[in-house]
Amino acid sequence: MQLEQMYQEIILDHYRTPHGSGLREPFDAESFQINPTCGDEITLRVRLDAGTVADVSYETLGCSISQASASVLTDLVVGRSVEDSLRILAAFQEMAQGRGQVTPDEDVLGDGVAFAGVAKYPARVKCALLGWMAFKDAVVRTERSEGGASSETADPKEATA
Amino acid sequence: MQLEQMYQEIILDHYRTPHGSGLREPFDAESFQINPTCGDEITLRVRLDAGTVADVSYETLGCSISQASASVLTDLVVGRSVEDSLRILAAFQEMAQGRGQVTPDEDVLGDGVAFAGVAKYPARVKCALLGWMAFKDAVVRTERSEGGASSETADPKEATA
Amino acid sequence: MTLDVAKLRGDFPILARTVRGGRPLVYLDSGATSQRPRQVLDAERSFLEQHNAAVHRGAHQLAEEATDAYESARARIAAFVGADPGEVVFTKNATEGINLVAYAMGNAAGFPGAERFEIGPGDEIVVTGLEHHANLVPWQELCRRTGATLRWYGVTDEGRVNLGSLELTPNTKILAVSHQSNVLGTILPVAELTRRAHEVGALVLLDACQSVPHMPVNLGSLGVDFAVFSGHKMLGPSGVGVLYGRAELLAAMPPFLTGGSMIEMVRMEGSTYAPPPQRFEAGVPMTSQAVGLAAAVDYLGHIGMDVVAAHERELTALAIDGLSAVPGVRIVGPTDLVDRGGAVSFVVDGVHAHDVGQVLDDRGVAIRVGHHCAWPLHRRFGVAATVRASFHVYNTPDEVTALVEGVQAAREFFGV
Amino acid sequence: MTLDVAKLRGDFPILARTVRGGRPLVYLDSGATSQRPRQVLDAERSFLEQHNAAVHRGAHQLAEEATDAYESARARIAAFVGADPGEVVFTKNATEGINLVAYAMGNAAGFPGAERFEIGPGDEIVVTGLEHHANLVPWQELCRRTGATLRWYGVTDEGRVNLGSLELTPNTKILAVSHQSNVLGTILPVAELTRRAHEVGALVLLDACQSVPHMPVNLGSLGVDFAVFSGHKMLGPSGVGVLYGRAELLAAMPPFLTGGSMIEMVRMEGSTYAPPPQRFEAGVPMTSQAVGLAAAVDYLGHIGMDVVAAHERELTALAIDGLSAVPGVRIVGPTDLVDRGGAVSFVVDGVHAHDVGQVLDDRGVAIRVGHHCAWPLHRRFGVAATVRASFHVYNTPDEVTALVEGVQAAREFFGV
Ligand SMILES: Cc1ncc(COP(=O)(O)O)c(C=O)c1O
Ligand SMILES: Cc1ncc(COP(=O)(O)O)c(C=O)c1O
Repeated sequence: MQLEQMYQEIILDHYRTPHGSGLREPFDAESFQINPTCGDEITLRVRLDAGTVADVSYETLGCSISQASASVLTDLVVGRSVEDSLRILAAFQEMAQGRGQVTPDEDVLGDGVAFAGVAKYPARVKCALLGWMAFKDAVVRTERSEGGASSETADPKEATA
Repeated sequence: MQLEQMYQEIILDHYRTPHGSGLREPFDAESFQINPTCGDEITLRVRLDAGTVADVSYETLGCSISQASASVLTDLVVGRSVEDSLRILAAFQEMAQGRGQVTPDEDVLGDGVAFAGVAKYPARVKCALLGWMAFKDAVVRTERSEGGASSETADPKEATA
Repeated sequence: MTLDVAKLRGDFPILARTVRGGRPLVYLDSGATSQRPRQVLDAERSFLEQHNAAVHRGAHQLAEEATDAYESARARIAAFVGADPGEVVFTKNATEGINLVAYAMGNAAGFPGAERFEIGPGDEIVVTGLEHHANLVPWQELCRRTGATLRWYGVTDEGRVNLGSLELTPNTKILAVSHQSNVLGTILPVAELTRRAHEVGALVLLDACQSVPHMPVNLGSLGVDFAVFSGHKMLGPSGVGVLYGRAELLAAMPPFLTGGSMIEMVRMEGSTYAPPPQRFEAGVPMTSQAVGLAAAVDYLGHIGMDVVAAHERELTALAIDGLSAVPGVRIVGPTDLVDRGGAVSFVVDGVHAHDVGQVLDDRGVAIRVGHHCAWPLHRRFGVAATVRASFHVYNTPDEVTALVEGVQAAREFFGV
Repeated sequence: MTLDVAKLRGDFPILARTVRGGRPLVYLDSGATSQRPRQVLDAERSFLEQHNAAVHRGAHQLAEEATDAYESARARIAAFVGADPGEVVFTKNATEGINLVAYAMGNAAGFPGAERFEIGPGDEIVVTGLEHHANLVPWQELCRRTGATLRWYGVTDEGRVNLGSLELTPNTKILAVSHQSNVLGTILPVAELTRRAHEVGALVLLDACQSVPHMPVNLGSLGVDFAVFSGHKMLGPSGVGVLYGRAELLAAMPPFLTGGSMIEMVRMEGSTYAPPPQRFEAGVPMTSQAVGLAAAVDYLGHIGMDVVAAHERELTALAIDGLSAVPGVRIVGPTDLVDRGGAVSFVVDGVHAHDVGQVLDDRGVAIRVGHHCAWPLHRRFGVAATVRASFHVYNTPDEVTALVEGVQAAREFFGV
């Protein structure tokens, strides 16, 4: 069985007891993302506070990988500066899209390193990234609203990036 | 050389000295036909007289096969009843589309039997038939005008039948 | 004829391979695409090594041979579905075939003799709630472009078309329906639907993607006006599909793709078009693929489509029985075999379809997860994704057992 | 690198065959379709025997492998023409690619962000008088549907585009031109035409069917907005072609064919679409054909396109010289080698093209006769049909000699 490579205990734990799940108020921006292949969905909210990610809350309809990934995301970015959180996101994305060739840095990615196994299954990479893309989109939206624009519905075209 | 199978002396003779060529008045119907693959053209006129093909006149822009075929057509149908001429046409068409499997009847087809060799070259069958299709179309048109309709421009859709 | 599946599997090189570290491949994804027997691969290759040339365009021997091979392919494929050769248009896939009809209707305004294809505000296009996106989105787009209205038959809880959910009207221009659902396996009541459509003067387009590969289909006697299917789902090549259209309709229908080989006369100022099927085959066609598809219908015809259907029926019964016996498994679609073909889709309580699929894949069992390009149907059943097993003539009862065991294993792995 | 043509011919099984009672095949019809080397046939076959599955749709190992093969093909083909993978859309042939752009423009009205593609009365589409029907008829039809006006650059007596014959205007929405004429061999001044088009804000579509297979082409640095070419003309499979579009344009362009795999979200009430290139690839694609085409560009890349071009240049020079020396032969198109590729079309005084072709065919020499899908161009030169010889990397000087001798024989046979 190679299954355990993908479904590491850490992932299954996050899947069974997701951290930070549920939609909370207040929030600065919300993003809705969808995986067009399987119909999986996430709605994710971000609240910033003086350049820091103060809260991430979300509701998912999806597989174990996408749920666990959202949970790990919450752990990794809440309390960090926006800048840091985007750096973590970049590292996570690099690993997830790295086809198993990228050795993840546990200092940066924490429990996220457990997703290294997923990177070997290209069809599941989108699952692992769904929440992260929602987070990225929501952060961009907070910036836009700061710049005066109102928070709109997500452009789901970016969901599959 | 298998060339002589296709270009029998009879064909080359008709090609060099076509019978009945040129457009003449009076006529009952005219048909314009075109071969969409090579752009070859024929304009052919028919004059009937009491159920008999009184004259066939034509102008062609085309290869030796299509020119010789129009010439042979003239010899075969002028002076025949319309019914006979259509029977000859059917026999010619059967031979031409017969892939060399149909033995032509010289009593019916006269010089037309020389086109049996063409039947082995599917790409040239349309050349051999171009004039005949124009004749068929023109005869149909004379019937239409008898029925009261005016002689219109040919529907070239039937040219490639 | 009894089917010697073990022997027949020898014709399919890919079935001998292993996956995921040495596990034998159990390929249960033929509803997405089927595998090709050696006979199909060889036919295409020998065409390319001996006769390849541009068809309908050359006067040399190769061009003659290539044209003959292409037209002979058309004739054999036509005979396979009870059509005349002139009623068979080669497309790249079934999707193009449906788009062809939709765009041709959009092009009908002002095309001489094409009045019956014209469509505009007040007109209706009717589909069903179980269509593949290929038989839904082109009609949505045609409506958007022309102002026509899209309506649809609903789907019952057991996965049948709800014939009472809609009345066709004299405004209905075309009814576009699946012959067999690619998700539920349901076979639709085509005769009744066609009767209704013709009664109000509407055309009928049949999406035969999941029927022609799996059962005997005679399009002529079904009486539909158009039908589409894809080569790759019936042991044939990818890159080739068929649009069937009744001769009289094709003759009146405006072209869709335009360019070389479909013209009658071209001037800078305007062009006229060849008779069908050429009118609908612009450009150099998928020649070797048509040859391959003809080899596929020869192969299927040699087995007998009734034999294929009976074999798949047996596998479907086994799958339904086996899966139903697993706690927490819910089959989406009919659980009896009445008017039902061999796609079996299901959900497993507490385990997402993707996760079930992963466990199966790990065991060498290739199935499909997701909405299978029938997203509205999945919404209708309140699920985002299902697991789908689908069969072809090369599948075995043991492979169905491997599927059922894999689903059990998935439940165990995720502790439900 | 010098080209060992004799050795290379060994890669092409069909070149070893004989025609018309034992004569060696002299294949001079590559402008219509080229032949495939073993490497291309093998690539496709091994894909089908090992990795075949529906791409972008499955979660099992075969589906992963098939998707990888398909996307790797896209990347290699993109690199071959100086494009990014996301700028390469697979179509069934070049004809579909041109139709895709024409229909997408027709679909732009009301599609958010697609304003620059909208077209209607008062707008102009510009082509040239030497286009293949594939790059003429779709624009005629677009004009018919939208009320836009088609205009065209004239052609000079020596077969060049007459740049003084037309001024583009701010109403010009798109300029669609050949890179190289499939009849005359003329290479068009793409840089100058593109400059003019962009100056007035028009898009440029390049029909690269006859350039990409025969010379180094970098679409990125040419600066055109769209380009099309076909696999079958470049040693690759039939049934696959490429539409290149600048990333920013594809991202804004409405879809053409709709159905599975090109969607983002589908509801019965309406759908949204995926980003490019998927947005333009509806349905199960020509997977193995894309893999075959990638093998073809690998093969050509290994030889080097500059070597291919130099070789064809040599053959073209020989053909022009040899044919010019035959009394009564008139070459239609440039008779020097400046901005000229290797299609050589000609007429023989007193012998119709079909008859010349027949004599050549009888001697094993396969060329094409007719208007070569460029009927208006033939009218421009006052001829109904020409004889066309066209070359690829596998042709030899001896084959050119066979052509010239065959033309002489035709004159003798018909006594002119
Ligand atoms: C210049 C040119 N454009 C377009 C085409 C059309 O290509 P295809 O028939 O492969 O779509 C051809 C070849 O037939 C061509 O030579
Ligand atoms: C019912 C049905 N319709 C249409 C299609 C589309 O076929 P293709 O993708 O080959 O065009 C499919 C398969 O994907 C199908 O199952």
